[in-house]
Amino acid sequence: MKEEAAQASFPRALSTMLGMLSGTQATDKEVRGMMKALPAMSAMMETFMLEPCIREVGLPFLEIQSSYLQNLSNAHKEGKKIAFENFNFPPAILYAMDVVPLSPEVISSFLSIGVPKGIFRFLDYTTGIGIPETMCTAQKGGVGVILSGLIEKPDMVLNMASGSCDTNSKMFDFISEYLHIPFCNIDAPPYWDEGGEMMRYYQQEYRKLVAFLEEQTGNKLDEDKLRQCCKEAKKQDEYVAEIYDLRRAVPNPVPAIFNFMMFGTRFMSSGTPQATKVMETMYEVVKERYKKGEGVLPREKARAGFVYLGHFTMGGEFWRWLEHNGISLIMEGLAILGHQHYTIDTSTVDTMLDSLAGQAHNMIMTKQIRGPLDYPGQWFEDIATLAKDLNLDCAIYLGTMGCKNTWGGIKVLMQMIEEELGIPTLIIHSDTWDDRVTPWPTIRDQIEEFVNTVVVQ
Amino acid sequence: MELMEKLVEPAKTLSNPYVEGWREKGGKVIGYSGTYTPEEIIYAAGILPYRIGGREATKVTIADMYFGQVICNFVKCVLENAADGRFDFLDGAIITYECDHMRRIFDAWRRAAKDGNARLPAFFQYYGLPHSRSEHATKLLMAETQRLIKEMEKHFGVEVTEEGLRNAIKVYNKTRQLLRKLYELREKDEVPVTGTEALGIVITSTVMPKDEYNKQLEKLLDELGKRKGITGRPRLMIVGSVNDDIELVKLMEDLGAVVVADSLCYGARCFWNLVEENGDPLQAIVTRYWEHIPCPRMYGEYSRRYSFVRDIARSGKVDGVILENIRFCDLHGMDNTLYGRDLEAEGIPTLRLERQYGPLADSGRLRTRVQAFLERIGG
Amino acid sequence: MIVAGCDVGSLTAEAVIMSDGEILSSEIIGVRPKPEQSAKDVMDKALQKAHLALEDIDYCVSTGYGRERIPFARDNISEISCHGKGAHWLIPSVRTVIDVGGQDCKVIRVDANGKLQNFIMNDKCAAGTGRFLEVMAKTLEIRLDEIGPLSLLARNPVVITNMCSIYAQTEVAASIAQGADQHDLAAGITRAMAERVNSLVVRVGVEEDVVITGGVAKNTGVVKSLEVMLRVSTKKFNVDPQIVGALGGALFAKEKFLRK
Amino acid sequence: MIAAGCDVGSLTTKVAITKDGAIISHHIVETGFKPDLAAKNAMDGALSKANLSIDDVGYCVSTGDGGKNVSFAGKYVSQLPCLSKGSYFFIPSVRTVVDVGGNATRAISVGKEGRVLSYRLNDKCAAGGGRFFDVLAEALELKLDDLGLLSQQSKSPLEIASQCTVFAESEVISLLNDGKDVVDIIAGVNQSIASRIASLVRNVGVKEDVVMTGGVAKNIGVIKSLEGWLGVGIKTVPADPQIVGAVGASLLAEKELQES
Repeated sequence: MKEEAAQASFPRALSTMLGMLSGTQATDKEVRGMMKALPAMSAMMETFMLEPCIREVGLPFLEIQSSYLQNLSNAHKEGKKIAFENFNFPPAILYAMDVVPLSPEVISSFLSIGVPKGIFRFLDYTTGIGIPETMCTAQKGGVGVILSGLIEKPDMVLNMASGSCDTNSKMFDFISEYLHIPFCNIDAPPYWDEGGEMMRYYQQEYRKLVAFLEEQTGNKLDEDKLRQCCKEAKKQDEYVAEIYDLRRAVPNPVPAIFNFMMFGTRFMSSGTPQATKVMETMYEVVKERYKKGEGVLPREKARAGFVYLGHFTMGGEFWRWLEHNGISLIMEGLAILGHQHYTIDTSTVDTMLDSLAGQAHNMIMTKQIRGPLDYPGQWFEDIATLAKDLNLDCAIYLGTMGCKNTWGGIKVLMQMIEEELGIPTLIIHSDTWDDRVTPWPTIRDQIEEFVNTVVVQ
Repeated sequence: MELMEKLVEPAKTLSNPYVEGWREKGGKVIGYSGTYTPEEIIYAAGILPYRIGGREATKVTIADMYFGQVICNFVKCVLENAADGRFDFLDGAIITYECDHMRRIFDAWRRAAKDGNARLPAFFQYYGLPHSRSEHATKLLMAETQRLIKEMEKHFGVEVTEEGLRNAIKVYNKTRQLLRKLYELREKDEVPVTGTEALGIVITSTVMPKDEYNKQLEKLLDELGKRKGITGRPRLMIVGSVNDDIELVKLMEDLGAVVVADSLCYGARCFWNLVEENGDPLQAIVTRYWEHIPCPRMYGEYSRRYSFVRDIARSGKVDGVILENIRFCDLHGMDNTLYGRDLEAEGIPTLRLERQYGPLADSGRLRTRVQAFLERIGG
Repeated sequence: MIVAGCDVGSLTAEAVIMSDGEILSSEIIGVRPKPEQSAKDVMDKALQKAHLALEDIDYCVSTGYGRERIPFARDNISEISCHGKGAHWLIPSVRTVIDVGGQDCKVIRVDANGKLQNFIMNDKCAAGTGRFLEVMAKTLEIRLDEIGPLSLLARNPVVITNMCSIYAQTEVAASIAQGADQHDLAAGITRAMAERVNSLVVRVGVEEDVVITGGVAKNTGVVKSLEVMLRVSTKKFNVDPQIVGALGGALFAKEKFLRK
Repeated sequence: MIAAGCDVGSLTTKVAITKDGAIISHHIVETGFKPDLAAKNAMDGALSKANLSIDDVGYCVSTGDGGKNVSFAGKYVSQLPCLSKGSYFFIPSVRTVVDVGGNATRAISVGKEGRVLSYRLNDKCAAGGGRFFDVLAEALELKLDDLGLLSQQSKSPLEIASQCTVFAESEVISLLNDGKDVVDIIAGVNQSIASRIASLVRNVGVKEDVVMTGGVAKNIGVIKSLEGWLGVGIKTVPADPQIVGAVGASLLAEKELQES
């Protein structure tokens, strides 16, 4: 099967491409040439390499992805353990303890963008082993890839945010039973607070994680390594904050795809120097664009807030289309929801663990969709803060049909946004990883209709 | 048996003569959402705990305003019942964070009330739960429960005393023991009670005053002792999503089966475990609810859930297990996949039944699947 | 001993009459408004063909979604068991039966004795049922049985993403509007159909030999792309694949008759 | 100043021609699978009714699912502004428009001069769209237009629980088999559709006057039960409810002419 081959060769093709590009400041011409030479990579290159301003960040970003996949394929040879873990968890602690992260959502997303027909086959594969089709595609795709043997099987399961989403957590619960591998549940408490009881609860849970990892790997937590990871994580947070500030500008100088690259980097490699490099380059590029007054083309006609997800199929069409149709992607939920309600304090092991726990406790989803919509620090409050601060002029929901938690609250949330913030809203029934639910062209038309009818008047 | 009717009829409607009688005497009623809400604390406050359900709803017009298409129809029906005024007799409601569907009722119901589409009980609380067991989880839950009690005391001007809690525990443990007896009868080779009746009796236990209920159930159990039992039918067990619709079980039994066991939250899971009667009563109550046969919303607990299912299946000498889940219920859907694998491995046939909750939609399709399953496990 | 099976589905009704392990006659008709009527009409035709009268039938088993309403049937058995039984009698090496009916799609696993082992049936929506093809044929303004042959001549099949039959129809209409080639459309449809069926098949697993029963078995296009997806080649019957359910009914009738 | 509006829907294509804010003619044709052709036919029909030639038309705005490639249209505008403008033209007191098209149902909140304030689209699933009625009419072998009046005969409407259009059809068929009264079935379907539409209208806010457009607005049964669900009266335009979008488009075309 064609797609099958494409998917299997994906990691190899990726590293080949990077091998050819790295170091050099590739020109448009070279990239185009490469897109012909390496058809398996053309979607990735079109998304992350073609636009010169994106390319600068795209290269280090793709290197992260490449080493993410490399680590996975080498892990067992090098006697390292692979941990099946959530996307909405910064893996710094895993790097500090020499554990290789494997997040199904990361795999799903890159295949969706990079491979024709994305993860459809793998979605069907999981249905085949009895996983309900109503489960979340974000995990089903990656799980399908793992169970069908394209990626090394994990040695343990870390469910780092039970409480943010049943569907997500249940997949982790399931995998540990299905593969008979050890399971560690790190529970996000039912409410969110800043440095209060709930935060303490999560910090206690986080200690469980460290103990579990030590037990599973036989490695002791190395203070210096941990400190290194924390320092990097801190720098990364600072760049994210800097970039956040620049989003206030009109036009917003942050290219749409940077949102994806920002959380992609965090989900894959938070705490590594590579990640810092991406964030730094990203900041430099955005600063330059800001100075030159560059934004979406031809002009910024809408400042859109995607309150949850973007759309990850069709070789990154989503971001390119917004970029060239005057719709500025001010926020993509995953990228900037939940600003830093924590600080990274590197003085002692305890302060470091508490800091990382704080970071995880404030990750997207983990933070704002764990409790009732209008409770402190929850979904509505976060959107409201951003909407005012970055003056959004519309709010759009894209999600997955598996996302019961957001589908349970989104209609009410949008009602609140319209009434209390006076911003028009649009809810689209689609699936970020599965075009068979609603094809991208339909989604695109709905966004266009919405923006032209009620946003620009 | 008119005693039987008395304990099954209330399961077919939302309100019932007992609730109405209670209210006529000026009694207050607090609705609660599921098996993680500690009923004893409500009972100890002199208030009638009432489990809110989805039966009677025949459409989901209002619910669709607030919930997306992928939300469990049971939850939608609960909200629709609120919108149609079928919960207007509630003085309060506690929405317990059991799953992502149920917890959002707390947002949707309040919103519906704001929009004038439903009446919100004057006392309306959210009861947050963690997802895995640990010392600090129990602490958190203790604090959350104490908060709930304070709110209740404040709002209703009542007092929840240690004595009250001890008494509540006695009454509730009594109910649990009686229901255990009922389930023991179902294990006999000659089953004196149908699954349809049994489900009715369990549902009724969640919607009527326990003291009265205990008296009646005790009498009924005596009568059942003399009743001629059913034999020669395939014995089924039902496992899975919430179900307060006795028609579903009737459909199975009309096809020639007899349902003799279950692991359901309107079933064994809601009464199986007793509360420790010694020691601090509140601590004992909280621990019981927290440690009871877990709903799939608890993570890392599959082995506990599975061994319960397997043991019940064995003691019930069942010929097959029906693994049902309401569409979009991932928690049960995923467990059912594992149950299917593990039960079949032990030679117990299973049927996956993903279904739409509500007035039995395309029951023809349901019947075909159940009949085929009976043919598979039968001759 | 003469036994009969009568299968009343949502689109067609079939009857099979057997004696001493031989098919005496079989008939297929389109359904009448009421199942009783469909059953009577199809049975009369089958009896006529076999020069028999209803009284000559020692035992009749009904199946299909109208099975509970057939007056002259002594017993009814689900179409799931019947398709398994019938297919296994025709081809004893059969282990997996894929039955695509009007509004149902069932995948049936049987053991070496043709006994039902496991099965799955579409429960949520009508994607992957005969209805899907019907809707599509109508959209293309061609006959149902033309889709298969047409699809085999396709160069680059149209991709149909939408799962819902109704939306898929709009999708197809759109590509027709864009002037897509009829063969490519037909191929796209048969592939989409196969994908939907496949998503059920994988849930119970495939064990060879595999057969397809029901009207769709006649659709070469669907069969071919399904074979590709499942990586197996399906066995073909020497009788009309639509009578397999009724045949199973007749076989059960025989067993039941002998048992009493 | 003569302008035209062309609304290419998934089922029908409508053209309306207006002169200085007054309708002078309109024409409706089946869309079929060649939208551009349907558009041309509809236009020709409307032109001949008004004894005009295409050159007399100063500007044409197209809208609707298939409206994006209409050769003679100056520009494409989404249905929302067209529907609200059109409704406002017929009923200036309109504040809410409910449009039930083939696949999509829209509830629009209308502001000053027929501007779109906000709107809601139906949940992702064809059930609830106008297509539901085609399927039903087909299953009952009735004309689409009869469904409304017939349903008014019903004393006790039945519950239609299926959430899939195609399954709903099989549910209807089995209800028929159970000898249920046709009018009760139709009334049941009208109610279940109306209740789905009601959720959508409530979402956008029920502000009077509420105007219903699109083919389903001819179904008095749906209108009556929708009025029941919403507790307000529902107005329909004093013209074929299907042409509202086209009229709106034509008025927007006149606006273009004024501005140019």
